[in-house]
Amino acid sequence: MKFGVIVFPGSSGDLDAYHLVKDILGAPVEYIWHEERSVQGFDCLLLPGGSSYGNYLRGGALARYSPVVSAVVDFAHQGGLVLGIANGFQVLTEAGLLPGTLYTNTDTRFRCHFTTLRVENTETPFTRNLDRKQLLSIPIAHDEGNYYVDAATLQKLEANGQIVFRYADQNGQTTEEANPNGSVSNIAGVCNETRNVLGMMPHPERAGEAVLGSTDGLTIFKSIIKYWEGRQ
Amino acid sequence: MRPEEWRKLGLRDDEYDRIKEALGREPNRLELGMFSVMWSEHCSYKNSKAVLKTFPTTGPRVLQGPGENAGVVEIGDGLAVCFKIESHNHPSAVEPYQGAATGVGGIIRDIFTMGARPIALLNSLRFGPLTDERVRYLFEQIVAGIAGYGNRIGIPTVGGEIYFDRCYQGNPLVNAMCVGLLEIDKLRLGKATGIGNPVILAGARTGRDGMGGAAFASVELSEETEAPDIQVGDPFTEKLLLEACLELINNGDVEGIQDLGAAGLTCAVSEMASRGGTGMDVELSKVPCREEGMTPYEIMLAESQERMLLVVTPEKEAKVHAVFKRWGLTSTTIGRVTEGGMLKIRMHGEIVAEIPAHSLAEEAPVYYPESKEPAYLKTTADLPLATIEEPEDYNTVLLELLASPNIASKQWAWQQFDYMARTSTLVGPGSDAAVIRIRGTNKALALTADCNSRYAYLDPFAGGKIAVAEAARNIVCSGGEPLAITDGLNFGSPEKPEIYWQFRQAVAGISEACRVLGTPVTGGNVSFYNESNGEGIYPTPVIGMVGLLADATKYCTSSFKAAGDLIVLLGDSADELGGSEYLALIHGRVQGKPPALDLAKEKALHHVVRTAIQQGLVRSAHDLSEGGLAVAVAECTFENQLGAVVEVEKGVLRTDSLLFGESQSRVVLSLAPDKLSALQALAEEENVPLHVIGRTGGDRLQIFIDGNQYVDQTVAQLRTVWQEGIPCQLP
Amino acid sequence: MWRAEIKVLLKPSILDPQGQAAEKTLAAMGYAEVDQVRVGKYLEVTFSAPDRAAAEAKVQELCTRLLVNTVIEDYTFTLVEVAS
Amino acid sequence: MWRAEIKVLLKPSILDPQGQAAEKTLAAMGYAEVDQVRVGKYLEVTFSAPDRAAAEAKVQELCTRLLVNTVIEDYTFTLVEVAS
Ligand SMILES: Nc1ncnc2c1ncn2[C@@H]1O[C@H](COP(=O)(O)OP(=O)(O)O)[C@@H](O)[C@H]1O
Ligand SMILES: [Mg+2]
Repeated sequence: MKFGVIVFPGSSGDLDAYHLVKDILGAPVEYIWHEERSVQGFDCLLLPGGSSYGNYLRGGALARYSPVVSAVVDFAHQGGLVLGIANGFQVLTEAGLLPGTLYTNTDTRFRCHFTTLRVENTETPFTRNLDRKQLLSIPIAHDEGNYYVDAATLQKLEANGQIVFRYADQNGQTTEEANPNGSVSNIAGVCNETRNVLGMMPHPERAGEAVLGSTDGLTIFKSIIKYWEGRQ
Repeated sequence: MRPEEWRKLGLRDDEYDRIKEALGREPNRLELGMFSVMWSEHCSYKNSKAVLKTFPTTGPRVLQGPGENAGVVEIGDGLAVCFKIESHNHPSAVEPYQGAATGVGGIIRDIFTMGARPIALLNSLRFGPLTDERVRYLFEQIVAGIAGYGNRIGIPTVGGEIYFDRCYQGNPLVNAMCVGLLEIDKLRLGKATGIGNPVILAGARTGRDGMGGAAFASVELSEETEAPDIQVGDPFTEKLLLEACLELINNGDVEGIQDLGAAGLTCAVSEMASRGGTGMDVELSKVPCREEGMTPYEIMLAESQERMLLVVTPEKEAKVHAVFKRWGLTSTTIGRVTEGGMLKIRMHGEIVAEIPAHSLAEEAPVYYPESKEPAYLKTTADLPLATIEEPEDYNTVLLELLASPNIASKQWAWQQFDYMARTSTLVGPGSDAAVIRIRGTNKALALTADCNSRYAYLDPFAGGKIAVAEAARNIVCSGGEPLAITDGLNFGSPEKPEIYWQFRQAVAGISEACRVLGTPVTGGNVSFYNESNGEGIYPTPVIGMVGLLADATKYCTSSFKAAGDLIVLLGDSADELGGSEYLALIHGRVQGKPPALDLAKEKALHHVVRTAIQQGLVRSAHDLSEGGLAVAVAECTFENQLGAVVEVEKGVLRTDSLLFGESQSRVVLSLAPDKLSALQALAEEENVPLHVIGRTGGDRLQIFIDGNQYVDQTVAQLRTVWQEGIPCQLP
Repeated sequence: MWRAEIKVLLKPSILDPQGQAAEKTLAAMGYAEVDQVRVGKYLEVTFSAPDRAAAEAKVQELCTRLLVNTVIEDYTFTLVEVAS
Repeated sequence: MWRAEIKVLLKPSILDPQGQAAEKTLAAMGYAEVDQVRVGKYLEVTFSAPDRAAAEAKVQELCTRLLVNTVIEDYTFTLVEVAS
């Protein structure tokens, strides 16, 4: 299967996502320039972390109107796999591919550190290699990662199993202290109803090598590949 | 012209005469303005040049020493590391967020100008006490500004240092350091060569911001100081500029390139032409401006950020513009390289300034300011130890030291920095030096920035020397081989003989340490006039050092790793409390002589520590600095919450010297007991004193001296106090 | 030409981290009389439109499509006619 | 109780990177009629003060001391009396 890493102006996480897929997973991957109008030939699109358009106005707002995003939206509607990481998650909510929105962390500051994620749903292409309630160690690096949805939508997300990751403590409890940014219901990652689009604030591409402190992020990418192979 | 005109611009009467001589006539207003910024202290180093010449600047690895935008040092595999530190003190005092942000932006440009990809940022910060409201504001905003720029451009901020002292109350220090990597054959210099070659200005539009910034940096701050229009950082544009320039350089499309920093276009055109032995003919109406009606004076002197000047061949001109366009950037051909060394600046064809490039860039006067040993040294030097009462309760003293913002964890700040970007950070903030792997090789870089300015105040020579040694010790404790330094020299007004004396002494101390430790100076920055309302800061010569790990897997961190390990102290302790954090915090005295430093011993220590790490003998290494032995051991227990029992003998020492003294050339190691004999053999060979002082384990830190317990605290308690030291002072 | 002056605030039901931070700092500075601070965005957009009604419609379009995050933000605006 | 509605913008001579980026995006979205976008802050502060004059002075104090970065920003405000 072939991965595509979208390159938005200003973003920097493209490099890290590309490195992980190519050098660690050894899977085919190419960069896709933001002005492209087609994403043909790709099987999974990665919207990377970083600061597209300097995160000006608000994270993801300006990138959402890059030409390539229309193609990403079509691709997603046709069932293509899309993973948005951090800023990429913001682009996906801005583009309406995922519910809710991300805004200023409750402490207003940028935070860079490891977090513990609890896997809430293993019935997605991104998490089928994982166990329900499994704990993952994956870092965050953001100042606008506070996930918000209204109560009605939250209920719908719960009912549909769209909540994929929650921030938790070492014991798997979704405590307030474990929530780094104030996200509603400790949500760290959500998928769409059809589960082919996942957005998450933590950076799995930064947790792909033991020397970087964790390989837990790799399992998400491995799930994608396994899912894909199963589908062929 | 009337004397007020040049004096207003900060030029001396004899400088004005020199200008007339260089031109063979009276300058016009624009020409005078150009001279005033280029001959300002900030750009010309006129007060420091002669002294800086005494630095050792060569070595087998040095590809580019001082004089270019940044230094370059070879690291094998066809690669080189490019790095530099720069101050942004005055802008940060006035507008802390933007001042710090543009400081980061400026130093990043210095690195990619050389054709290097920036891979890491560090910073060195100084503030007044956090009990002051304005200081808290400065601290929060400066940290946020550094984060705001570095994080957005996607370069990890991996290390630095932060100190608090009353002397920085009105004049905080913000020094930013950037480190980049390049393939040696891609090295580009800021030279204008090739007669007729187009000169291209790329990046942000030119606004009226930062007018006279160079001059502003060259005066003392006071209530009345009129700040130039503040520059706002635009990390998004800089990221595009960085990618576009590196693409061009890597494809060999650029002849010469230089960023626009202090003194804006004036500096870039004159330096590039001067270095290339050429001239330039520049048409200012072509410069894209942000505001209408900007005058030639404003266009030539504005310090708008995120701009680059490039010299390319005519064949490449169209391609270069196309690349900038693809990155969404404006670029314009504004002139040509000419023969004969003359800068001709035109507006709509008409010449508005005509100056020999060399005279602007290189012929600023060189001064040898008067220097005189400050009187205060007579009173500070003497520290009769008998007058210092030894504490009764060492537990309390240790807790107080750990809570002191100078020693307490800086996590509140560095957690705001994206130190993991580029997924190459093997050791981020929180240990001794940061370690960054170099993709595609087995190597890694160790990076640090250090200075103890209290030492520099009490003895500038020793302070400079110790700063280099401490930086090297941090590199070594991380497993690196010290390669070279960049220096950020922050001082008060050079017009005061006492301050100039401090400056000369510090440079001499740095030079001596660099010679012995084999770490040449490849560049740096001088920031004078760090005074507010007549009060100078402590001399603060910050050392940014780069080290190399030939094997990236053989790095080391400061924290204890396993229970039952032996704890070893390398180096000897003496009754040295002068300039210590203990003396200042507990006894309220900034006094005495800084601890003695024997560079030969220091070097031997480095050898032992580095070899021990390489041979896999030790599991942790941490140098002793502020707070001495007790603080260093406590710091080792925090990360893995692994306690220790330490047993030492006092000998002839005072108890407080033993626990909190800051004697140099000491390192705490932890190692599996079966590795001790190998370590002992190594230490013996190099004549480095080795003391087994305890064992790791448990959840407490206990320190016994001659069998009596002096410290007994849970690691959790010590750690909490250390972690809360800074946040608890913020609302 | 028109200039839209757009005030954007988080919806009342949504926690305002920046407002709270400002409140806390003001309290620490001794301003006991300050009850609440809310922090939002202020935007000025200058643009051409044939008449006021068209201008209003345009501002609404710009806000909902790009300038405002309508999931969590409310906005109000005023329109000023300006010389081009 | 008073509510101060405070509009904050970068001074005209100061670069507004956010405004510029928003402008470019709007242009790319096809809004050729948009000439300029400026991005600033909007604040609402509720506080008590004995009278309007005192309230005005207070707002000015809060703005210059904390809420507005007067080195690079300009502000204007209106005061509304509200029930406590
Ligand atoms: N401003 C800063 N930015 C990033 N890291 C910092 C900063 N200040 C301190 N640190 C990190 O905190 C750790 C301890 O700093 P410091 O006490 O200065 O160490 P040392 O005494 O070993 O030089 C180091 O890893 C350092 O890089
Ligand atoms: Mg250290």
